Amino acid sequence: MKRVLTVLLLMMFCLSFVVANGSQEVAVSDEITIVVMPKLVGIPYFNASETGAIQAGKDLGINVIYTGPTTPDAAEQVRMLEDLISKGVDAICVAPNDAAAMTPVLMKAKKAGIAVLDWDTPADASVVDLSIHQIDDREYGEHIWDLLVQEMGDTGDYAIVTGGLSAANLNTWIDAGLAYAKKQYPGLNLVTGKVPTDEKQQVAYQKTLDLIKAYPNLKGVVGVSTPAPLGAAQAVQEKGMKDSIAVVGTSLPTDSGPYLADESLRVGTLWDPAKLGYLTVVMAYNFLNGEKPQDGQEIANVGKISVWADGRTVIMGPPADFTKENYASFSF
Amino acid sequence: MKSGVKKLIVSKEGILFCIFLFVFFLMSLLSPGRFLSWYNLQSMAYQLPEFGILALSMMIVIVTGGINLSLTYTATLSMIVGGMVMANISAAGGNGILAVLAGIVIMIGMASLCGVFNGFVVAYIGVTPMLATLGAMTLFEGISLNITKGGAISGFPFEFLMIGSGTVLGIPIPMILFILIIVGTWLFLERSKMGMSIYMIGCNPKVALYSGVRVKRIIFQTYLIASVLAAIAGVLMASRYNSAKESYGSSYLLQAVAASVLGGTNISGGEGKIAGTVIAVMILQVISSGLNIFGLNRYLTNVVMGGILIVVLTINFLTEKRSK
Amino acid sequence: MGRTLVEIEKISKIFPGVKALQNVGFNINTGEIHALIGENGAGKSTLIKILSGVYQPEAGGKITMNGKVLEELTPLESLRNGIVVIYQDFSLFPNLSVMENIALGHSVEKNDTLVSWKAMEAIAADALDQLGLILDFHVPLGELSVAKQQLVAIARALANNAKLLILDEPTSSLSKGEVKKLFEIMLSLKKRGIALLFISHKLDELFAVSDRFTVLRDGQYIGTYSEDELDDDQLISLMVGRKIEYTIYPKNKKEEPLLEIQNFSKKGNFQDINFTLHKGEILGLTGLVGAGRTEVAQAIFGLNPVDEGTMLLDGAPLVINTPDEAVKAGIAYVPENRLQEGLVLRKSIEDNISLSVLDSISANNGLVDLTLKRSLTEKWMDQLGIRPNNPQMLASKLSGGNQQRVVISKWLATEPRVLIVDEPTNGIDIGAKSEIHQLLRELAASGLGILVISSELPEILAIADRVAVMRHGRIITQMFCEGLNQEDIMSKAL
Amino acid sequence: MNIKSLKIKELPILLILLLLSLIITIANPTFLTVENFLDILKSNLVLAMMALGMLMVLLTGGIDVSVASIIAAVTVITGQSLIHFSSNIFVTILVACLSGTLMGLVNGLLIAKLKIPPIVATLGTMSVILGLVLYLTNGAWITGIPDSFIEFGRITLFSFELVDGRTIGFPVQVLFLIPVIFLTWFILKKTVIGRGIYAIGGNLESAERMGFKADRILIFVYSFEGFLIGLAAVVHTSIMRQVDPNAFLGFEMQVIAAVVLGGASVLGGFGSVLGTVIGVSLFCVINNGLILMHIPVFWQKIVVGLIIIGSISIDMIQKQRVEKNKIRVDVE
Repeated sequence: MKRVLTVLLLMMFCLSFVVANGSQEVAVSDEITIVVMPKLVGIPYFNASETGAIQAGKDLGINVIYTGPTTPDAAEQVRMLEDLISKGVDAICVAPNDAAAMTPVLMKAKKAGIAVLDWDTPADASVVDLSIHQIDDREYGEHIWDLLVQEMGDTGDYAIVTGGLSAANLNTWIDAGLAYAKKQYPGLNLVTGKVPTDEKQQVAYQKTLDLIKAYPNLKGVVGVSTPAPLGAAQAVQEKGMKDSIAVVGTSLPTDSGPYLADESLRVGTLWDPAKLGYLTVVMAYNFLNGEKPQDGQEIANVGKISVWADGRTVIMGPPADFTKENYASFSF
Repeated sequence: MKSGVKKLIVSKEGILFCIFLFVFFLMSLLSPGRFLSWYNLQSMAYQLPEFGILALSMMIVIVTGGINLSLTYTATLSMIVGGMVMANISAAGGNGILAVLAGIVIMIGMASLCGVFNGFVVAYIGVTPMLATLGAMTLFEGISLNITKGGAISGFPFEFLMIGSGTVLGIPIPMILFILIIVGTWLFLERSKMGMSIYMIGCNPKVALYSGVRVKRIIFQTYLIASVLAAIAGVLMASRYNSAKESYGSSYLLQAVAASVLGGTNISGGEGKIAGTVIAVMILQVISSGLNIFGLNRYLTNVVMGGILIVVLTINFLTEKRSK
Repeated sequence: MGRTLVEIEKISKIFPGVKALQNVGFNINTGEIHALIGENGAGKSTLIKILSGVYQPEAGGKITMNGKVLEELTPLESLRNGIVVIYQDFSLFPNLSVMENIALGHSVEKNDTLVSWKAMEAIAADALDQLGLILDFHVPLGELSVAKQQLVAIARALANNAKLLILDEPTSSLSKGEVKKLFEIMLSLKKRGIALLFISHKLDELFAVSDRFTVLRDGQYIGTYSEDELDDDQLISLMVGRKIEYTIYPKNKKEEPLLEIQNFSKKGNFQDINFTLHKGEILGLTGLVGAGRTEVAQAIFGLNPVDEGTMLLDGAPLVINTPDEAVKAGIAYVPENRLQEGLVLRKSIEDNISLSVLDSISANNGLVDLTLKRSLTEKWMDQLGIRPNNPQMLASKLSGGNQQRVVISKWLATEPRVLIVDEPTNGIDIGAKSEIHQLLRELAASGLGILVISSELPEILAIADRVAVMRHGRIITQMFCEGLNQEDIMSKAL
Repeated sequence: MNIKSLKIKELPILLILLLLSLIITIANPTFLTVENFLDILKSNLVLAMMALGMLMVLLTGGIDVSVASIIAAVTVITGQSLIHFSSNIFVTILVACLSGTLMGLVNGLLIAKLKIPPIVATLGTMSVILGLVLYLTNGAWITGIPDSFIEFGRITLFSFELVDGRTIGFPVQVLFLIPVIFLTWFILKKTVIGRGIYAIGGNLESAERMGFKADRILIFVYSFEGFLIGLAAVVHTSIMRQVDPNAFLGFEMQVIAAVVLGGASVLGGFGSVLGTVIGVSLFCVINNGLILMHIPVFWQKIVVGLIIIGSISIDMIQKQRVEKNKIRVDVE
């Protein structure tokens, strides 16, 4: 029996710090609670959106819970959503790791009377009340390829380094870009399929080194996912080939500063994730208050949004392009 | 009678169960009214089985003295292959129930192939389990990616979704399946002749061989059975997520090892009880859901789980030391 | 006789529930071979572990060496003081080279930071020289035969410049010739002034070399006697409190063939093995260690399939490639290494006994009938007198004799036709040995054919009806045991 | 004699390495250039250094799955120290090695003193350390590493000019790897504690009887591994020039796989520095060859999996054949 007591005491000790740590986050009741769930927590992109979402919560005087899995695993995301439904919240905004996987749990949420939104990456359109897009996926993909052509010219070999082979939104942009290039830039030659880099700069660096050697005529590299362009730029920089190989991609301006500065990364293009987080919370809040988004509506701290004809797909606006000249003026 | 109760309480499983009760109680206090709601209990009952079955699958392999790092990719590869067939039949306008049956049979068949592969490399070629399954993990992931090209397989018939979300008499079907599997694996491991051989092989394969036990065959079969269990977890996942993808459940892999060990399974083989693993799975579930509802930072939840693993094993060490 | 080297005073050791040693005290002199004897459980191992610093004695005990009190002895301190133990399991490293196995302890003992491979080579060469052994230094130890590994262990002790050399059953896996060689070495060490503490169950060996005997019984010190004070019988009665010797069982000529081995050959193992085991017969298989006895036994049992040759059981040809086929055919094998090959130490008596018969105690659905498992266990525990009478007891907690009974029970439960026992009484105390002998004889009387592999010739002569002698992988001769003596066999084996 | 037995042990894996290199060279002669060699070297320095630490752990019969978490923590500490404390390279090395060693020490204590099985203890510390790192950093990249440190990381040794006018040379970080290889070799081969590592991996009880203090050796091994991880963290930071706390997710499996490919046994006692170096090379060459050989992206993982299983199986079958044909009795 004594042993059991020891065990209990130890557990008590172990968990008491948890209580101490978490107590400041206890939800205030009777207040609107909006959950914003990224694909995963702990990466710069979703950190930035967290600050936006939390700021919006403060501005609107509502409770925003920003939480997500520690790995981009759809299973973990579903489990967490189920728990949050149990917790009883008013709206769930999710950036799904996998759209189809979310459908059952989002249906459950709806059944429980919770407003369901997706953001960053679309979920199953039939279950969401609103869909917040940073951008139109097709346009974005085409934009990236336009930038590529602007930097390397419209003929020659190029390669794609991507975050992961099964990341849905990255694949959407790449597919859109490839389809566009086929029509618009027939002179472009993709040397090999998109190369996965595990969402790591180190791997992107290594793979780009290999690509440069495997395809000596390489003139351009498209980096999709935030660490990928940096790794590619680093490889090109170190090989002293920044003049012959153009790297463009979707990176955050602050992290890519050093590479933009010497033009080993020619152009980065992305939206401000903080604004996206902010907009998501505002849209959820408005929706809960019965307000529908309007095309051309001006959202404080975000700007003008556009809304599709379906009345529920919200587009934040065009991405910002960063170059050597202007990157320092961005704060994300 | 009294000493029997006492024995039960101080057994490894007894201590674990006390920890479970304590954690459960604590979580109820942390989020009053929320954690202990009917909805949350039911929601946990939906979540628990897929992980629980994977943990049991991992456990029986660990008892043989092995480990299966390809566990989650076995589950996802089989759900992708089976899911494809199911979606195709369904898209062609085939009978839903028939499609589901065909899909499940193929999932189990595919997992069996994975099990045969692992079992052959481990038992007959004699490669250390950790390495064989490490290689298999990469291989299965590669095959999955090759099939899906990075996308998800979806479009399952409605009947299939019922497996993961339906209830019978108010009890979620996954839970019923889990209970059946607990009973099944318990009978298999702790009551059957093969299970008893597995324990002995886990302790000392040489003695088992010298006693006329067909060691290679039993190890081979264990990997096969463990893979079939993984496929069942795969069925649940595919059904609950309405789709199949190679990365589903990847976070369950090391958690399954942790649950087995937390449940008292000896990582070097030969010891471990089904009850222990099941309680450990319940503890991890309650902590995960409880802290999530409570609103603790997800990373601190990981810290707590890692801490509990170390603390419980330290307690085991101290009590064992004292009893010696 | 030399001066006093080690004084052991009032040494006690208490484990939870057991007084392993009580107030033991005696002296060991330089230049003597001092035999430490007693039955298993008498406290010999505990005493060795205290001398080597593995255990700490209870307060009040004292060990003095060369007039210096050794306090809070650790294994390292003990080594530094020149106390070297050669354990029964050799304590060697299969992954390290012969050279390192011999010489590494030197560096540890000196608390060196760096190892000098040159110095190690010299040390190893010197030690092997003293033993008159020629071995390749650089071969990993694991690739050597068991007999050679033992010699390496002895070489290591020599390399450690032992002042007190403790030999725990050093001869248990050596052949007569090798034992003779060991004794020569022991005597030469003695001449150099080294004290030797020699532990063995084999009384003839003890009398061959020992100067004095210290007897322990049930953890208590019985006395120390010089060699001329005692004879075998007196020593035994001191050890066990009663008089025991090997019973010589009457020899029978059996006619009905049970297992016939014809032209068994396997490259690098044995060549042209032919013999017949009859029903109700005990056939002894002897020879030097490394003559190929175990290899033949394992070939019959399917652990070491032959290149060519046939086997007949009851006149019908039998092909066996795996142990489970052997078990099905009614062949059972009690291996030499009980602890590593015979028993699952972490599991209970019940689990061990039922391991070989899981098929027959389980229903068609594959589930084990636990009542049957228990009753089967109890039946055999009862028949073989396994103590303590608790089926749940872990095998690791049993004495050597009882462990061996569990292994035999495991096989008897399969109702075998042929029983192969490899060194059946290795490391078992005298009382238990006789009981095992009796058991084997009773089994033979019930119609089993038993093949007994043993290096201990008195054992073969006591229980076997016939004996086959092996040398260098071949059977040299087969003899009827009636009227044989040890020299008759030895002359063939060498 | 000594050399002969050494050769036999590492020969099969060396042959596989050579064979694979030959195949890749035939497919793409670029493989066999100095430039490619230097690229492979630079991008795998961290793997190699961590593998040497892991080798020691495996030799004792242990395993460490927390290495990726530890290096993540150390890179974060290193990054912070560079920015806020001192950009001096020696101070940085000291800080990194100290923090790495400390974390290794914790593993060592759990394993040696509390007798927790290594895989379990390190599984625990893995989630604790990584959880704390990501909780505290929120996954944000650390940028703004001082220029002096970045410049240090760019130094090349024995530089020479290529035909196309670019200059390449040995990366300065090699100066870390070479001493580490030598040090590990020296410890394992020439010191008593090194032989003790082999001894406790071969037979723990005997090692203790011989006078080795297994506790201390285990603590040393895990601490030393932490120390090497500290150095690896400095190397990593100097190459990548910013710190991504998520950069090492899943890296532990690569480290273990590389060491084991080099012939180390996960059961302890067997393995060598030479073998590990060959194993790491094999691992790098496989990865390098994937793109150089133009293997389609979706086949790459399959190829890697098959090569790993294939080479370990060949090794195993070889060992079993030797065992089977071992002469047990000198038959006359």
